[in-house]
Amino acid sequence: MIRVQREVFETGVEIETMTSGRTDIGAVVSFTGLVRDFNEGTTVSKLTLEHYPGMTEKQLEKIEREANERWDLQGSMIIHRYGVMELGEPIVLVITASAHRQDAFEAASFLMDWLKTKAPFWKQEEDAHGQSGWVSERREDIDALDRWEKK
Amino acid sequence: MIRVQREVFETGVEIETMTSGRTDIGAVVSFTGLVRDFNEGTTVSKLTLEHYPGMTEKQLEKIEREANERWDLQGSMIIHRYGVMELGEPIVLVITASAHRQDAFEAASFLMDWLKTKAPFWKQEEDAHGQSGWVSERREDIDALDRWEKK
Amino acid sequence: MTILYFAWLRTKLGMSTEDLPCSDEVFDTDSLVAWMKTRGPAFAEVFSDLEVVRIAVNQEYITSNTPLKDGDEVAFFPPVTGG
Amino acid sequence: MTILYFAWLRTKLGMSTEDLPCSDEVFDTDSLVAWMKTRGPAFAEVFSDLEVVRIAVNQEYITSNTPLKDGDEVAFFPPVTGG
Repeated sequence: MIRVQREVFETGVEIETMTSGRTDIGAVVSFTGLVRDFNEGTTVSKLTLEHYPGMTEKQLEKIEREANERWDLQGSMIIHRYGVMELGEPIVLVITASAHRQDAFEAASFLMDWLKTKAPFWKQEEDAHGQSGWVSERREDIDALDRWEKK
Repeated sequence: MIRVQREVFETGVEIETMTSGRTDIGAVVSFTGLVRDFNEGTTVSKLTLEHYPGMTEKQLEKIEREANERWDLQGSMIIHRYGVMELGEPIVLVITASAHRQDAFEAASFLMDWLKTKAPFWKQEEDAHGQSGWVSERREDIDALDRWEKK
Repeated sequence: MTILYFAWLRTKLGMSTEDLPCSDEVFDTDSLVAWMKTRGPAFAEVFSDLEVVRIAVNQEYITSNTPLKDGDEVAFFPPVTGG
Repeated sequence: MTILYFAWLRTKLGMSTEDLPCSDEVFDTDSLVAWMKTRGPAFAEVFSDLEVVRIAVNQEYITSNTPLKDGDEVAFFPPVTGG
């Protein structure tokens, strides 16, 4: 399941929704990305996320499908916010559920690496002086994705 | 922080406690292990976890310390329950917080692999007929730990 | 065709979307980009380094020249930075 | 010394803890295990395959013979299966 939304979400509520009433899930991994006050050497006071409505949903659905093909998952969820966000607020959530912990860990890590380089979102950061700038692509994110290339 | 307890815990509440009021955390990973109705080919109706009070806490503290030495973490937590548990209930929780997602993912995965082979807990499963038996060590868990051996 | 610009391409061009007809001059993504470069200094600058411009046609990434027809949605944007 | 048994060692021996003095016969973990094997069929069985018995002295795992003294806490248990 994927959701692209302006509103804040709660990681705990989403985990509860995925696992509630189920007795076949052995392992749940969640990743929550938060707005932090410091990025690549700059103080951040506010973050705005622009996205490409339509393509975003398509890409997230494709990523989620790919993870479900590669790993044995009993549930998966991606939530990504857009719009203006304050420090400490959540930006992105990935949850994976599986019978075994290794599948859940790897699939969650894969989803985040993939999303970071393929999902059409762009961050604009504002510093303490109200100066805003577009965040640059990180070399580490491209390298991280290479790990998942099928040999 | 570590906790060994009989009571059920809530993953969402624990994540909230770790991140609340903080603006320096970029990534939070949680792993929740749940009681599932099927294990190694057997139907499970109830689970009892025995532990070694004293040594359990020592081992968990040692594991947590090791993770904090290896990765750059801004927070870490391990909760492990003991006693009788119903299907679907949580058994174990690991949370890691970091500025970067890779650190949080790796540390959480390491903590779980380590805990699975070093923390003195023993599972006794009861099947639908009330027959109970001790769970055997899994070869995969020993192999999983090998990944983290320092070369 | 609908053309979309995102992030710093949008702010530099001062425009998020426009409608363009296909023509003898503009009929695939290569010819569209070539034409874009001729539209003035802002466009020339934005399309000067194609290493930092991603192209999607009908909401799918493309990495080689792709034919275009009226009704297509073409988007230009920088490498993504979400997550 | 306090001796502790956990999981199937505990259920097979029907005992979770006992107090034992150090002696000329029992003064390190090797001699303690050797003496355990002489205590009857249940003990002989439990200690027959040391591959599946873990030993902790004062709540730390040991993997080689370790001296023991009165006041020590020695635990015998199978490979762990928590998490």
